[in-house]
Amino acid sequence: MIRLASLLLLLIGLYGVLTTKNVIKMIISINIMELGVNIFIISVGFITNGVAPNLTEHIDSSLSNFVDPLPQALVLTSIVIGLGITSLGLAFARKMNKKYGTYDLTMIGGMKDE
Amino acid sequence: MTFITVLITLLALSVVTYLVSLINNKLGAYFTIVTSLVTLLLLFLLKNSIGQLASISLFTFKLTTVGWYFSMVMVVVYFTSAFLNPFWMKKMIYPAAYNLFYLVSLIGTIGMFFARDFITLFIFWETVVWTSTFIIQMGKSRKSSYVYYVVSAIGSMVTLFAMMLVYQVSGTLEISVAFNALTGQPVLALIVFFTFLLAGLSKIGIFPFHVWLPMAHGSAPHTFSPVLSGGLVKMGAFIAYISVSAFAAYEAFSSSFTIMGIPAPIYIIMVLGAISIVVGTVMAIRQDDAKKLLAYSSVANGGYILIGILLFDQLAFAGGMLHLVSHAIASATAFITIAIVAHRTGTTKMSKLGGMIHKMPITYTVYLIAIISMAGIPPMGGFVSKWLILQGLADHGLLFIAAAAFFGSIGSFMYVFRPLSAVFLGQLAPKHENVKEASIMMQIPMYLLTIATLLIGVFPKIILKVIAGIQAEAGIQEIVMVGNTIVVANGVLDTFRVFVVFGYGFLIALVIFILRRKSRRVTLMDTYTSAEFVHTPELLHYSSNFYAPFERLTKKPYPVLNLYEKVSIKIKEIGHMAESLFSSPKPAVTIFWIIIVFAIFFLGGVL
Amino acid sequence: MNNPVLLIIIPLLLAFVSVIIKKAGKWILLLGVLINTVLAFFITTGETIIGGFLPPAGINLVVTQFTLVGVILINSLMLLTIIMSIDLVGKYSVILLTALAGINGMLLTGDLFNLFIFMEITVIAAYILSAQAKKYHHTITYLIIGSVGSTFYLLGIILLYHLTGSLNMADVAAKLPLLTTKELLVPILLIFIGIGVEVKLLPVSGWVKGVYAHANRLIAPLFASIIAGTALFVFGKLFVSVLPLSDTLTMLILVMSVMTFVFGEFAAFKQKQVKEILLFSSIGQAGLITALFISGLVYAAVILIISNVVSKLIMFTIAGAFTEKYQTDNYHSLSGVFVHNKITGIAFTIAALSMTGIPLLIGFYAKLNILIGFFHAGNYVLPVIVLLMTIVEGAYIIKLLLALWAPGKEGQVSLESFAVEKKQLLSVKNTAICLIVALVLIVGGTLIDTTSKIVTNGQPLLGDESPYFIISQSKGGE
Amino acid sequence: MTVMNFVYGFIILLAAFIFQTTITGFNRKVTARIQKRYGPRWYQQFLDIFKALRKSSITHGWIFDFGVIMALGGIMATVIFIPVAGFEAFPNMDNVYIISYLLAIGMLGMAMSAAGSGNPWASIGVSRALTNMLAYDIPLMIVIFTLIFAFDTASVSEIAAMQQGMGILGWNAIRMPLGGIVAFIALFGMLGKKPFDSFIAPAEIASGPMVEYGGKHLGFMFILHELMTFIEVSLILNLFFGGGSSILVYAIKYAILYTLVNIISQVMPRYKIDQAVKFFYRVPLVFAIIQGLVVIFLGWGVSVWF
Repeated sequence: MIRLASLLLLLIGLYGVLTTKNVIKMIISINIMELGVNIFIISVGFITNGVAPNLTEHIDSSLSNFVDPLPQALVLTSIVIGLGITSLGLAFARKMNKKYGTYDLTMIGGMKDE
Repeated sequence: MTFITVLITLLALSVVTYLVSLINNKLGAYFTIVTSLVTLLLLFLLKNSIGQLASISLFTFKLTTVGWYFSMVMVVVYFTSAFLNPFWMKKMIYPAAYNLFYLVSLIGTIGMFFARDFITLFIFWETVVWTSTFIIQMGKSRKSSYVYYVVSAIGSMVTLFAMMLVYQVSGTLEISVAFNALTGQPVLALIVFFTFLLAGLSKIGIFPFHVWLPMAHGSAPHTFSPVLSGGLVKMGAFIAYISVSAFAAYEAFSSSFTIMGIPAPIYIIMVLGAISIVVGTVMAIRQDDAKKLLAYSSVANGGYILIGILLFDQLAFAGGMLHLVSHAIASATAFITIAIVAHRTGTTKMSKLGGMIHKMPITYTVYLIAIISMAGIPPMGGFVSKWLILQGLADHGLLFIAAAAFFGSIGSFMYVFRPLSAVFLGQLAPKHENVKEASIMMQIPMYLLTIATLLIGVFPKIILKVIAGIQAEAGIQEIVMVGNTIVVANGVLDTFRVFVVFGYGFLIALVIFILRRKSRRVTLMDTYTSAEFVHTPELLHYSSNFYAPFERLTKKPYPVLNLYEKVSIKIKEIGHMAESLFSSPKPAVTIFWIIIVFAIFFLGGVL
Repeated sequence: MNNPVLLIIIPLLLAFVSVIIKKAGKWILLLGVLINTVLAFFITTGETIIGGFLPPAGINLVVTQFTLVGVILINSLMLLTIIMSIDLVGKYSVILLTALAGINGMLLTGDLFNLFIFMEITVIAAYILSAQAKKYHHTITYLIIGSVGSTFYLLGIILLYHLTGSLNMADVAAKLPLLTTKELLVPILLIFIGIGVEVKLLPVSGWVKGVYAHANRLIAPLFASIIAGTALFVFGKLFVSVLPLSDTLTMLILVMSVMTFVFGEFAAFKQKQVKEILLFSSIGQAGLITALFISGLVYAAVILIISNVVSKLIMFTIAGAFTEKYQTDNYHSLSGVFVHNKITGIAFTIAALSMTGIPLLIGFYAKLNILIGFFHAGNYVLPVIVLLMTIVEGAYIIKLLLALWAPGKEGQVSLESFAVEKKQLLSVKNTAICLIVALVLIVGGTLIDTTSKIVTNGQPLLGDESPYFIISQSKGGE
Repeated sequence: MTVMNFVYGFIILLAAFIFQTTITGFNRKVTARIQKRYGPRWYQQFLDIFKALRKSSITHGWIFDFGVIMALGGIMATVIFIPVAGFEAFPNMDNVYIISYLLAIGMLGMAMSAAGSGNPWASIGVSRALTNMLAYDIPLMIVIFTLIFAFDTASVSEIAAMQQGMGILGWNAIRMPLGGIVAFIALFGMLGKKPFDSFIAPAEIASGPMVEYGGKHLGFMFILHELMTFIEVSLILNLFFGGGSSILVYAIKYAILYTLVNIISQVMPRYKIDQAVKFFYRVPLVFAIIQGLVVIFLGWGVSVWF
């Protein structure tokens, strides 16, 4: 079920990128897409009524079924990377706006862009 | 005296020439003369070490008589036209590079003729291509060297495909051995035959590929045109020779249906040769620029050589090989004389010249002897080779190819006479009043080449003996020579006797002429103009559109160059379509393509 | 001393140092690149574990002969680019060092997710570098397409992890053949598109023209030879030794790369600007290289990458110099520019001729191996396409060279006076470097045996057994 | 190649000159008769030539003289090679190609001196003469090629010998009718007789190449014209009309052939030069090719029919 939700989010993100002309909206839709993928990563490691995978001295590791810790580690990095790209994109969008006065990519195509 | 030492000395000398010409161009040009002379002597010494194998790093060589024959022709042409280099140093933008490329292309040709395996052959072939491309660019037009490179690239790429195909099938790269693996598959043999021959056809300038020849020869630097049309065209003949001897086309296609005893694929190539004779002749008659005219005559004579070599029998093959030599010398001489006229007057346009004989009589006589041989008129070498080719064609009964050959030889009277009368004879324009005769340096190559033409014409035995050696090496019946007469199935030719009788006739006419009263010298302008008072020599000189009636008959023939331009425009359209489709400023387009690719591949994978 | 992880750590360390000492950024960058190149020559093939966990859980750096060639090549090219355009570095030293770390990481890593991270590092550095030309809308386009691509790639790895339970390349490669092709289709497809964006396969690389066409003398070679070269090496490693491709998928990818090759060359044929010709030609060559990898001809692909990467380095540097000195790179308005700077012209010409495959240059050796490889694999259609495209490539390269070397209108003998006004294209140092690199192309092309010994030193690359051309073969019966 | 050959050569030369000039003389009377007048004495042609040779003339430079001498020298050499009724000055040197191409030396010499004279009429005449040669020579050469293929020999005397002995049926003109027709028409072109004489058109281009000649140059041109006529008519005679078994028969056949050509040409108009080329490249060329294909592929006409 979560996987369907994440797939849907991915498609919404893609749709967003395809249809908007405004750069800010594009970056937002990429965020949605990345969100979808992150949720999917989490869902890969999920086991119904599993236990959080932190070893403490009084829990016997062989008995309880731990949720798979690896995707959770991966998702952390992926979120950080998503953050990095979004901030970079917004910075460039602001500079573009300052230079060309618009957020609309198609408008810039025709201007003095030799 | 191994072949490798010859190559290395030539390479060393060309580097020295480059360094010298960096310091002083003229001196460098003289060095090119010395280097080509040294090569000529060294090659001549290789005469008795035929059959010797040699190899160095990537390249392997084998000294064959046919290789020796071709490279001797090439070096003679290079040596004689090198004499013009010093006078063109000032006219070129990169003289030092010109000297270097001049000699490197010579190395390229020699290496190619002695190559033993495909890779050596291809490497030396391409060296000649790119060096001559950079030389032609120093001439009048960049477009012509661009077209030259593209047509040669088409030829050499297709031949590379054939070579690699044969390498894959036979497992060895050696030319003489590799083709034997094709005897089994007739279809493969057909593909390899046509693809392998393509580079040769594009170099000789056979019909569909002759497009570059008038452009490149017409606009190359005047001192390189003799080499281009006298020498480099012969490389294509070598490829034709390989395709007939090493490839043994006659055995490979013995099963396919034959026309008049000639296997169909070979006949098709010969028809192409015949078409290029007719096209070359018709176009040559129409030209106004002397160099373009001579270039088209090289197309026509290239057709003769190809037909001769492809017939690969006793007569026509010997005719083809001899025509190779006589055309090389005749067209080199013609180009040299036109270059000298251009050097003195600055133009090769026939309508702007006239009456050069009064100022340059020596150049005139040399040009006269050259065109007598080029047109195939008896006492000269051109006649002997055309005679052999025609006899060979008569033996096989190839009517249509013979008709084209006749058209070519009669048509050659017309187009060789046009420069003679438009450039040298007729009225001398006042602006050419102070034109001087060619300097001594320029006269040396003219004398050498004229003597060579005469020798080949009157005593063809010298050359035919070597050709007989080639025929023996290639395993076909040799040409038979009794004393100085060529004995052939349906006729006999003794050019020395023809020469003597011509001398005898000339003597009788001279005696009659001298006995009669002395005639009064009159200026050129004092002519019968049927009551028309003309005082400006230029107007009284008949040189522009010389064969107007014939040109009206062959109105604008379809320029084959359009074909190449249509293809290049088509490529540009596809390129533009690809660029606008895929790379556009909006990211949405690319993402759209990502989804499309994903969808197609997904469906492809699932089905 | 020969631990490959140093190649990644040292540039990162120096990046932080150069953040602190702002003004000495240039020299730190130079130092970092120098150390990296020296180290690259010392690392040996093998595996190094990082972070203590044994694979498949932990990540490791795998150095095969294939990666060794990649690392040495890319690091030395990075050194050359930096030396040649040290004056343009300015405040980019931090980003260039991180990019260097990212590139070495991509080449060396043996873990799929680790590859994703290093790819992200490199790509982000590339976004920032591409903004140098102040054409922000192109940078944003690149950013959006790049991030969509990397998201696809991430999804692909996760699916692989979901199916095989591991992210280590060697482990995944072992487990994948057991699964049915139906299951594998989606993850492999996602990874292919993710990598395809970076490798510049045509439908998915709309960003290339905008970014490459405005890059200056430092950034252009960086993109065209270093980042492109790395992407190709990564593509080779993934699609030859890790991901098994079903027949239909191979056919489809082959079609796509050949389409890229053909359209890239045709588009290059149409262009009038030097840089656009070169960028479309590099797209075309990328298509050919992917086609070679897909049909398993790794040796031919590596030689072609070397030839391409080296000649693009020279040509893009000089093309960058064109815009720098003459403010335009339309070759009609640059006619006769090499009249004034002959040596630069010679270097440019050698690089260009090597790309068209003129003999005795490494480009010709690459073409020879391509033909032998395809014929050996029984594929007769692709050699025809390759040769036809060589003709097209030769055509536009010669048209470019003729315009640059011989000024003057048609029908006029070209004279120095027709050439564009006299300007020094490259500093003496740069011209010398360009010439030396060009001579490497010649030496690499003539001494074929030494080249093949250096590249393969015996073992076949990534298990590619197909024959390649060595001198002894050409001796024939002797 | 003994001295005797040269003496025989000189004899043939003289005989040819005298014989042909007398026939031209007779034909001037025949032409006159056609034009309803009596015409000059039969030896008028000799008188004209010797009068011209006695007169002094002008010269336009060394090439003007050298060209004329080379022309006559070339034509004389060709005449020496012509086999007359089996008698040859130089044995087996009578190859068809040698004769037809040696003829070109004469043409080239004349063209050179004409162009050298500096008069545009002369150059126009030469350009028309060469175009005319291109016109008539292609069909003729194709038919001669067929002959060579059929009889496996290119020597004129052998071909002539093969046609004798069966009377009129042996003639090639009968065995290969189309070839005979083409040869006869081509003879008009070769001789420059009426329909194809645009290159020496007196009114139009002041008799073309001959415009600047006077005195001994004109005399040379007359001798040249006579000898060329002899070569061309005897070539066609030997190849297609059986050539004489004895000199007398040869002379009679020669005279009949030449007079026939002369009579027909008197009533002809004059073709423009490109019309001449078009004419020759339509019917005669098709005839020649058909004849060639018939002989090569079907082999008819090689052996006598009945």
